[in-house]
Amino acid sequence: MVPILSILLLTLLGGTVLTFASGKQARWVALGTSIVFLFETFYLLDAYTAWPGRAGLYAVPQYSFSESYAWISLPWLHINYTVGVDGISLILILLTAFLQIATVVYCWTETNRPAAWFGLVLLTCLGSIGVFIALDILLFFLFWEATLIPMFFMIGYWGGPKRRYAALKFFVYTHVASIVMLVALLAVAFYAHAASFDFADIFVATHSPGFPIVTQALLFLALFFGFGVKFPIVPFHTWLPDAHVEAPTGGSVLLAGLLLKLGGYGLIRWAVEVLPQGLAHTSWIVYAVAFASIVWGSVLSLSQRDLKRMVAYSSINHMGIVLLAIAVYSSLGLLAAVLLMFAHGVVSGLLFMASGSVHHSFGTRDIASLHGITPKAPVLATMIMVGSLASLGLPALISFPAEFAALLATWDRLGYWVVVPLLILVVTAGFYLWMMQRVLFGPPQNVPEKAHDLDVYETAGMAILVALIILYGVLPGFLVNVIVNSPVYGFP
Amino acid sequence: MGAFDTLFQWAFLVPLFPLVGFVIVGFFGDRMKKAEYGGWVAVVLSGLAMFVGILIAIGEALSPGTYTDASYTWLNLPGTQSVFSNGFSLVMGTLVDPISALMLVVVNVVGFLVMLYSIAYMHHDQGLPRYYAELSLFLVAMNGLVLSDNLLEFFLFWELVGVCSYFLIGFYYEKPSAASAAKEAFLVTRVGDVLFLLGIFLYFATYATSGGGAGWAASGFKFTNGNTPFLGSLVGSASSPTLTIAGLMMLAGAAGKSAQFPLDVWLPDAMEGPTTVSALIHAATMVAAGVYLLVVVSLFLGFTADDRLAIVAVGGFTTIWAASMALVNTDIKRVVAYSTISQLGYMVLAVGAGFAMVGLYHLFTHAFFKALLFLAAGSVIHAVGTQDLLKMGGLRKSMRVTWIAFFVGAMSLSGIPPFAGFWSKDDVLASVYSQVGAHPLYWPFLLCAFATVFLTAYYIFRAWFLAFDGDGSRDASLPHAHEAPWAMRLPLIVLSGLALVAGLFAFVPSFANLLPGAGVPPTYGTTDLMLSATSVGLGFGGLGLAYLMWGNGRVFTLPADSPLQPFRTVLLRRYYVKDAYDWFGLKAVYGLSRAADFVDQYVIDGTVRGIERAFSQLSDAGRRLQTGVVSDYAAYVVSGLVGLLVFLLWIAPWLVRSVGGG
Amino acid sequence: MSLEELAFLVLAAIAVGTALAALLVRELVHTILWISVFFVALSGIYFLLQADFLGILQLGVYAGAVTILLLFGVMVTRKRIFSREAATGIGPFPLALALVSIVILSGVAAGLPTQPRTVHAYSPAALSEQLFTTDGGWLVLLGLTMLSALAGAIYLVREGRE
Amino acid sequence: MDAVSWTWFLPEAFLLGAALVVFLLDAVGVRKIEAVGAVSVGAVLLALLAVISDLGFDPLGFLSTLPASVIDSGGGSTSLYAFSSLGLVFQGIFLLSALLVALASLSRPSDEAGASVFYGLLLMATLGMMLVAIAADLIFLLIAIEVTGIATYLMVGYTRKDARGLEAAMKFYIIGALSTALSFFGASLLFGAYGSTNFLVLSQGLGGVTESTLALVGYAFLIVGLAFKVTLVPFHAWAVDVYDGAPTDVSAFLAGGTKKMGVFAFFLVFIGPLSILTARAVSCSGSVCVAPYDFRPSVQLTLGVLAILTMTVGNLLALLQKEMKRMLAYSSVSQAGYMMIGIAIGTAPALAGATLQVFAHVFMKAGAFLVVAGVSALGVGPLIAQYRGLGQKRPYLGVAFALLLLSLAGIPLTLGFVSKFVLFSAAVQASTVPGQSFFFWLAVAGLLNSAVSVFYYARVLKVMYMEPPDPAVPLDGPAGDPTAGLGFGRTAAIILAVVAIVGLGIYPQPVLSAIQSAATHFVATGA
Amino acid sequence: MSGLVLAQFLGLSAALLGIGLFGILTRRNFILLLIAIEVAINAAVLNFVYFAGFASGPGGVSGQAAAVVVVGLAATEVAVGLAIVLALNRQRGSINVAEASTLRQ
Repeated sequence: MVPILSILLLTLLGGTVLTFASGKQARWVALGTSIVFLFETFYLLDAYTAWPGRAGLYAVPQYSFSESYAWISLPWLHINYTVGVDGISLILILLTAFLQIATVVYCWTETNRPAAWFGLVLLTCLGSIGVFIALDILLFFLFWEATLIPMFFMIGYWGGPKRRYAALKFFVYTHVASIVMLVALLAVAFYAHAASFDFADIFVATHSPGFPIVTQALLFLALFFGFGVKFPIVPFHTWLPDAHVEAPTGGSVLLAGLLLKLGGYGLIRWAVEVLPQGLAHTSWIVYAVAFASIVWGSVLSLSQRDLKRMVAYSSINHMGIVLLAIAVYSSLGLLAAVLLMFAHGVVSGLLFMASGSVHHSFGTRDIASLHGITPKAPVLATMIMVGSLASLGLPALISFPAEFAALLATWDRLGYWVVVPLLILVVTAGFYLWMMQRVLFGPPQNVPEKAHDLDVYETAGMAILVALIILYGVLPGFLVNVIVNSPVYGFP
Repeated sequence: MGAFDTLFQWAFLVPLFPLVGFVIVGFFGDRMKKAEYGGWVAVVLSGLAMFVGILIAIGEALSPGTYTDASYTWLNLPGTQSVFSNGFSLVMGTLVDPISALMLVVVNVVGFLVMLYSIAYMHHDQGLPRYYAELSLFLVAMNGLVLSDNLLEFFLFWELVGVCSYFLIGFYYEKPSAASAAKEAFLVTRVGDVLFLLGIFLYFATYATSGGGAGWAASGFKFTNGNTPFLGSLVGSASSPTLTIAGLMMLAGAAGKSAQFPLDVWLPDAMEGPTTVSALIHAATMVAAGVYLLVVVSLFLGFTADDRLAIVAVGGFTTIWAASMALVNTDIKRVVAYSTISQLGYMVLAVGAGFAMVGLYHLFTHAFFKALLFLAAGSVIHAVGTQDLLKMGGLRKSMRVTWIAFFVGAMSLSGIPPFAGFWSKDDVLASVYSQVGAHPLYWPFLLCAFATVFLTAYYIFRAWFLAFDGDGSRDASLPHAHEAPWAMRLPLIVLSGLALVAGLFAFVPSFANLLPGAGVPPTYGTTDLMLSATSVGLGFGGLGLAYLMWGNGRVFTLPADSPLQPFRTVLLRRYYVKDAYDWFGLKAVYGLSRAADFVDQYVIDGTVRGIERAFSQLSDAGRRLQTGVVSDYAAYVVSGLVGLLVFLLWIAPWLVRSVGGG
Repeated sequence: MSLEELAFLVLAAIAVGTALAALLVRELVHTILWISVFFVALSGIYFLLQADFLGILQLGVYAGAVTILLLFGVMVTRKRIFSREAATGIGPFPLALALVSIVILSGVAAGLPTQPRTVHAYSPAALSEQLFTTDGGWLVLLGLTMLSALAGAIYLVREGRE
Repeated sequence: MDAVSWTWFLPEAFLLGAALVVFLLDAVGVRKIEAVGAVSVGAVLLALLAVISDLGFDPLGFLSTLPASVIDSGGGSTSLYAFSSLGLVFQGIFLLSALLVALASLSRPSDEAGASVFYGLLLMATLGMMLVAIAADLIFLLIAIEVTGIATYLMVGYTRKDARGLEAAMKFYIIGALSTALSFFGASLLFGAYGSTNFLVLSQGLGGVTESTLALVGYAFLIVGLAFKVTLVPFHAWAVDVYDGAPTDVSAFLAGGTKKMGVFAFFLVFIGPLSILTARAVSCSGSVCVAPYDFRPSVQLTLGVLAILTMTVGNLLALLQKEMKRMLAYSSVSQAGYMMIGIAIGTAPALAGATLQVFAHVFMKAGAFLVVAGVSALGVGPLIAQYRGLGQKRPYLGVAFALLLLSLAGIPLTLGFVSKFVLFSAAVQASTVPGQSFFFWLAVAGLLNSAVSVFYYARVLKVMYMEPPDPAVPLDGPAGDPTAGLGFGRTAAIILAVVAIVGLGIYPQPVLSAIQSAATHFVATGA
Repeated sequence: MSGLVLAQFLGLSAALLGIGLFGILTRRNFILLLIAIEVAINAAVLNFVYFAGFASGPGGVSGQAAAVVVVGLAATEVAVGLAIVLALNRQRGSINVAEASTLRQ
């Protein structure tokens, strides 16, 4: 058995180290690493066989390609290097692979310390991959934190005028949440008397009848907070707009595309799957938060003047739908959540790239002062249009199947409450359309002389994402089939 | 198995041809030597699509039946605990049945003609490749919608036609009004769309749980139940509040797409797009999709009595609502647009009354005469360069073909026999009349429908007189108008012919198969003849009034101090509904958003920053305790000692006792 | 009240008084004077407790050596030996702290058995045996402290070469 | 293990011998730093080797097969010293801190005055710490602390001419003497309560007045006295000024070394096998058994509150600190709070966690101070803002400092993270016992504090990497030599610290299992 | 011999400790601080001595031994303290501890 997951990690790790060391040629190393990684991911998808099924809802899940080596072993503390994947992880790994390559291509012309920049891009992806495959609390937390540091530097060094404040805010805010998450995970392991920190052992322990419901509920809430800040959930979301506005384009792409997904993935794997009873007894809180995020994110997007800020708030809205889909706790909802995470990763990546290019080309991202950029930059305008339409859930583009499934799952569990996210879809459409009306259309005004359309690298980077948006929008079945082959598919 | 199944399995070609056109024109149109070449590619491909469409229609006419070819599993969704216990697959495919065949004819014939017309109409426009790409994409989507095999596929293409409409309304995107109208159209229909989606959920939930629809649920939103005849077995199999609401949601979706009250505001503004687009999308096809949805739902799923009442109310009210606004408008396209809304109201009315086929019948005839009217109007606009009726006049002499074409369209619209509109509109009125016993509220809406016949004839002939009559001296600046080139004239002539005879198709034996039960709704008894006579009379009355007021004779005009003038203002302001919407969107929602933004920045993030500041201030205060004087440090030590003594001797034991352990 | 108790009370009063006086007078030399009296009073108490060796040690080390050391310190740091210390206020907070600690400790003391007890006497021989055998480690460590103190203190007060 | 043989005292003998040699060399006029430094480093290394061999040195299973029974009370119940495996671990830790400082100090100007005194006092201070690690008697413990104390007071002031150093020495001395007085007062009360100062006797509660209140007050005084060394709030105020004012190498030793001595003193008094808190017997008369008044919950609660207070105040005050050394000092205060968590909980895992935290802190904090010393030797000022562009101009130094700070902040893959992880895991684990839920909140407080602490560590990273270099500051070394100006000794010490931080951060198992078995033994064995 | 009450001794040592603390908190002259510390240490020594005297067990004598050691330690500390006093005096010309407060905040 080839330890393919470790090879995956080592590929990225080696690539990262080489990139850091390779000076001006870093982009080639980064691109090569990304391509190799993408093909490894394809191999993984190809080799991933159907999940055999679970004996019952609470039977211990099995994972593919799993590896386990002892790491720390004390009489009372057993920590292993345990990795493994299921369909959910695989989808998110695929997302990472695509976003990584798109970001590297998009940032091709980065000249400000390119080695450090591309190294940090790869490092972020490495951390994300680690999160998606880790099946041990410590390992999971380690990778979880490992995404923070590169992002901190990316925002803080390459970011906008208020980058240092934004970087610190991002770092401290999300770190506090991580800490809460860690405490809760530790508490889960110890209060349930798990045999080790391995996922399987924890799963067995938390599903044993002796584990008190109240403890489960409280721990679930703590985990919910810990993962939720990453989502981000209202009202713990204010780090996100600041971080996005100040982050460099590549940083925004990875932040929205990958880092937010860590929250969703963590919630599914380490909170819902581990503590289903906890969710069941606190679901009304989760629902309330999800609805609040959906409404708040969308309504606030409407009045944002900064393009990136608007997309950031719309991310809050979309991740709110993800949360809702997770909260309904059904296979359908789960499928919807994972699909939507993939979709949002690609779409928000595209939109952030487009915003970055607008800023780069037109010197501002202020919606109110941009007018009619289409004649000057038709390709860029097309990208913005595709991204916006995908984001507002147009069929045949990637978000639609996901949102459809999410809403169906919500209807299934909550009945007419589904009207709230449904009507918010109109608001979402509203702010994207309004933005397009103001930025893309109308007579050109205040267009600087040097304004230009996308260069070939920007186009290529975005084209990858556009292709994904259309491909998986028309053929969502591929993603769905992978997700469905997942242990978590055994949700009710 | 029907006789033409081999033919029907090629139905996917109908959307495929325009798709090829879209790809060619969309990606390579800009690089062709002349912009028209791309256009011609699209025209030819749409012609091929029309050819296949007509073949299919003929096939269905000769051998009516349902043919499905659903083979692509689009989504394989897992089941859930409560309702969808077994999970389900959404299998995409094509469904050919008489009504879809009919729609194929409508869409592709009008589509082809409009494309052809556009070659001349748009030839000076720089964005010609874009125009043809978008138009081709629209045809893909519309044909896909027509051929949809299940409700979700239907919804998918439904949204796609919406977005094509968005692009085409905003075709002249540098015009702020066009950009705004496009957004408005998308948004308003979006409201209907999300409700439509909710309706899908509701149907799905209902039929997935109740016994009658288990098969339907398992097959995932399918219209057909296996290969059973297209009047599905599900009709009326269940009745519940959920179903009523589901029906209402369908109505909401249809109202959005078909611009029914109160979601009608976007259609007049959609006239910002090229006139050809108005003809194809905002008259003949896309706006009719809402009606088509109602037809399909009423055939396959059935509406409850309450739903039908609501549909009748919406349709009936919309007829007169839109017609009244057309009375005073002076923009030629907008007049026709209001008439579209009004006519769509008739179709909805018929579906609500329980005669879906009658609605479809009117849709069929309306598509031709309304496309004709728009293209004729386009011809006029093309010639005179303005849309303002008050600036036109006397075009009769210079534009004979257009003049006649518009007249044919107007007659048809007014329901004057033997023009196409007469037959279908008469069917609508008769079918509604036949149902007035069902509920007392049918009466007022029937009266609306009748009154509208009068108004329709009045406003359309007012437009006709204003444009073509007179001596052309109303605006001296009008250039000398010329008749349009052949590429524009040919569609006008063809459509005129269709507007003349399309109504009779329902009576041709084979063709009637495409509209089963539509041609002869009730028996033509005395009552029906009375109804027809009334309707025709009203139509002539309106024509006459228009002639008296706007014709060459100009017998009388409305005085400026007439007590009716305030009504005129109200009508011109469109009953202030659009103002209300604008207020709602710009002031209420946007204001809410601004308020929320304030809360977000100063309350939520303010709290975060407040915590940060509190930490800073605490930190600062704490640092000031670090005085540098060692005596102070000693004082801290001794204070700590005292505190520790107190804590250890009294507080800690008390805590331990009261909490019960460390 | 027994004689011992009376003697104790008197000596205690002297000790408290002299300690206070030493800290409160403004003439540093007077301070040294008072503190030596304080040491002597304590030595008296040790005798009273039949800890003769300690009494002697107290006299020798404290009343003798330490006092001389302190006097030396005063002389070196003052241009004129009889110069008055600047008046320092007695803040209410330090006073309160001191009083509270005294009160708490006295409260603890009040909880102790209050009946008079006999005092065990240990011969100097027993004490030295203890010091040099069982508790010999203490003296070794004391020696180590003195070694560092010696080396470091000498270096510190030595004028540098630079 | 059998009775203690003299070989157990070899480490102490090496140190004392070296100290005498250094003082002697000073007396005969050999004051070159190379000479005395070499002697000192050699002695520390020898002592370290001896300690490791006592721990059961085994080249194949390095540190992982620590014998569990290295304890002997050394000649009966009244012995003053006892060897425990945890004590040996701590001896190793103390020697490591001394080694780092001794190595780094080799790089100072070779004609610096007082080098021999510095090294002699360093050795003496280390000797005192070594003795603390084997104390089995309260007075012995306190005097051993005093050995270190007096040596360190003088080390802080050894520059003589430096007003800041002298001021620091003065403050250190006054507060130190005050706490000496308080701890001896506490010891005297405990003696009064139990009639002895030997841990074994104390633990059995023999003789004396046997007044529980008296003993509790004695504990309070003792806590204050020891808290001074560990820099618990509110007994910490001296530490910041002293770390700031002392020569930076000395600060490294104080923060990285002597503070740990206080931690182990807490272990001995409150957790160890001989602690009164653990071993008070139930007194039975006939069939009626009366549990004596149990100090344990109260003392644990008190220590826990002190821990939270210390972490929080330390972090809070570090937040806005503008000077690098003072920031590190405050961070050192807060780290002491984490260690106190382990002490308050007192289970074997918690003890292991605290010990690991101590172990990590030696490298992190001493390493950080040594980097600061190196940076100021390059001519950079004391303010954090003056570290602008360090990461770009001095990549190696920058990365080393960044890693040390990240470790202090508890970012994964560093030893600082592992230690906190183990510690907080232990706290959570301990809290699963019914009635001990308080410990959970200790873990929460600790983790939240470590999250807050990230703010000020990240701020330094921000300055180092995200702000352009200050052209006025001569950060550039001679071309091609990124270590220029640091010197061999300091470079070696920093490398040692960083390698330990990262290497053990990735694979902590050897050290961790050794510490765990030592801690388990320490808690479980009754003498 | 009889008639001594334990509590009174503890009261005395408490008073001495309090006076010592009071002195440390309020005096600014380094030498006075040294004296105050001596007073406080003497309270501890006094404790050792009388607890040794009142002890019932055989360990009592070690209390006196502890007292001896503490006295020695106190003397050592005074010596170190004086060294610092002298160095400080030479450096600043003043031994007022409140004036040496450059290290702060």
